[in-house]
Amino acid sequence: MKLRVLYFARLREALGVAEENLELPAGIDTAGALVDWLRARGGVWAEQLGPEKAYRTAVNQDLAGPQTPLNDGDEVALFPPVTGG
Amino acid sequence: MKLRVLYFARLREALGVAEENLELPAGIDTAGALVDWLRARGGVWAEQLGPEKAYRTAVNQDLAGPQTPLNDGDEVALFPPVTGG
Amino acid sequence: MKIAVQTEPFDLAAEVAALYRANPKVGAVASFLGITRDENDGHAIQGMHLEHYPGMTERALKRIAEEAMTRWPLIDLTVIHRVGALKPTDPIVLVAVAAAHRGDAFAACQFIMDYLKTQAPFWKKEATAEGDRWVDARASDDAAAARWNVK
Amino acid sequence: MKIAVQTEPFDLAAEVAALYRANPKVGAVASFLGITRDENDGHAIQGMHLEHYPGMTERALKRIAEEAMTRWPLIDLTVIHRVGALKPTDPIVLVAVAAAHRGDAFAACQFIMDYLKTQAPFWKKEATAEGDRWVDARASDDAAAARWNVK
Repeated sequence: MKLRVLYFARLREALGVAEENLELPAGIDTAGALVDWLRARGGVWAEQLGPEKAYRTAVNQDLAGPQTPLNDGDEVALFPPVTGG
Repeated sequence: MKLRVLYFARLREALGVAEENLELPAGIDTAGALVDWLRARGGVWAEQLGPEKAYRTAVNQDLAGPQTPLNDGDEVALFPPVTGG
Repeated sequence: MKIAVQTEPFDLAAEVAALYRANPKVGAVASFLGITRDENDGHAIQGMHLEHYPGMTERALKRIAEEAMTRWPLIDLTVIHRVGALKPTDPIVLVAVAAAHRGDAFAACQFIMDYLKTQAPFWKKEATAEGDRWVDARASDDAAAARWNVK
Repeated sequence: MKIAVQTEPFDLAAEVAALYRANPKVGAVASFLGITRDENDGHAIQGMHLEHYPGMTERALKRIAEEAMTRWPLIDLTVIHRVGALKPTDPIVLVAVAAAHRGDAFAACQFIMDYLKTQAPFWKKEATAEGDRWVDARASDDAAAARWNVK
């Protein structure tokens, strides 16, 4: 499954990447599984996506939870809690 | 005791008077007693200040209740419930 | 704190700007604009005359505004109420409240409107096709004011 | 219904007038202006950069606005959020809600702000004398949004 993944704000800066195109192995088919897979990259990924870190996910520009399913071609975003207004 | 009494809005129109200077007999020394005294004039006064009619009183430009004391020289106002905003 | 009762229109942008332009501690301005409608209780309204009690109006508005300043950590506020002849779409009242944070600004703005509606001596007389009529006070306004539990 | 995300300033008076001038059923406009402060959590703020997620921001704001239109009998509303570089006293966000009666306008305006604060993908980065820092989300904003019980 191919995904476009976007990173924003503090997370973009800490991970050093704004956007990447991923080809996921079979079985990584929810937002939560994607985050686990990214965390397994280790280093800043393990640190920034660790259980004590607050982050949010969106799938196709809607806020998502760990159970939100992923489909080929989806746009997924990872970002810190929002602070607009 | 001398008082200046003002009437506003629907009450002013119904009573046909905007303002009057009164010389009250002894014993008429609260806002409630004043209203009773005015009501005793009969006619539109009895009608407009009757128990089923909603009206408000102010003494020296502060909202008042029946027990609010009156003093010589006070400015008293009678008016319908307010409808600004 | 600015309190005004006037026949002239007011300038919303200028009034709101006056609350925050000169004070960089302001993070939130909540404001309310009351506007003359063209109908009320099913009657078509051609225009309106707003009567008031000169002297007491300013006094009542000042008292309401000061009570709001006591209840919430506000930075500044403005209340302007028009009187005289108004037609549909004419603004009647502006309440604008500046604070560091939005919760205080919103609460104080609503509080001031609820109290103004029940405590400030203004009376509306509407012009309809069937003639002029005094607007009746609404029980919902008393209820709105009652929830703030003043006095 | 107008939703905009832009770098340019907006015109408060024109935006509010657009909500009521053409519609004499509007009796109330509640509005909120969020403004850049010169301090936050004890830090002096020289300026701010507002990052957003293009596409999702408009989508999230539209969703919040439509939810408000469903919950209250509103006539019209406008949400404008600025992004990019801002300095103290610069307006950040405008939410203005027009309704026949004030209770609906106030409630919807607060609802939209509370949801925008927790659901719309904007992030503030403040410039301070000690360097730039990302603003942390506030627990009080989550609590404010939670009271509306969405989803």
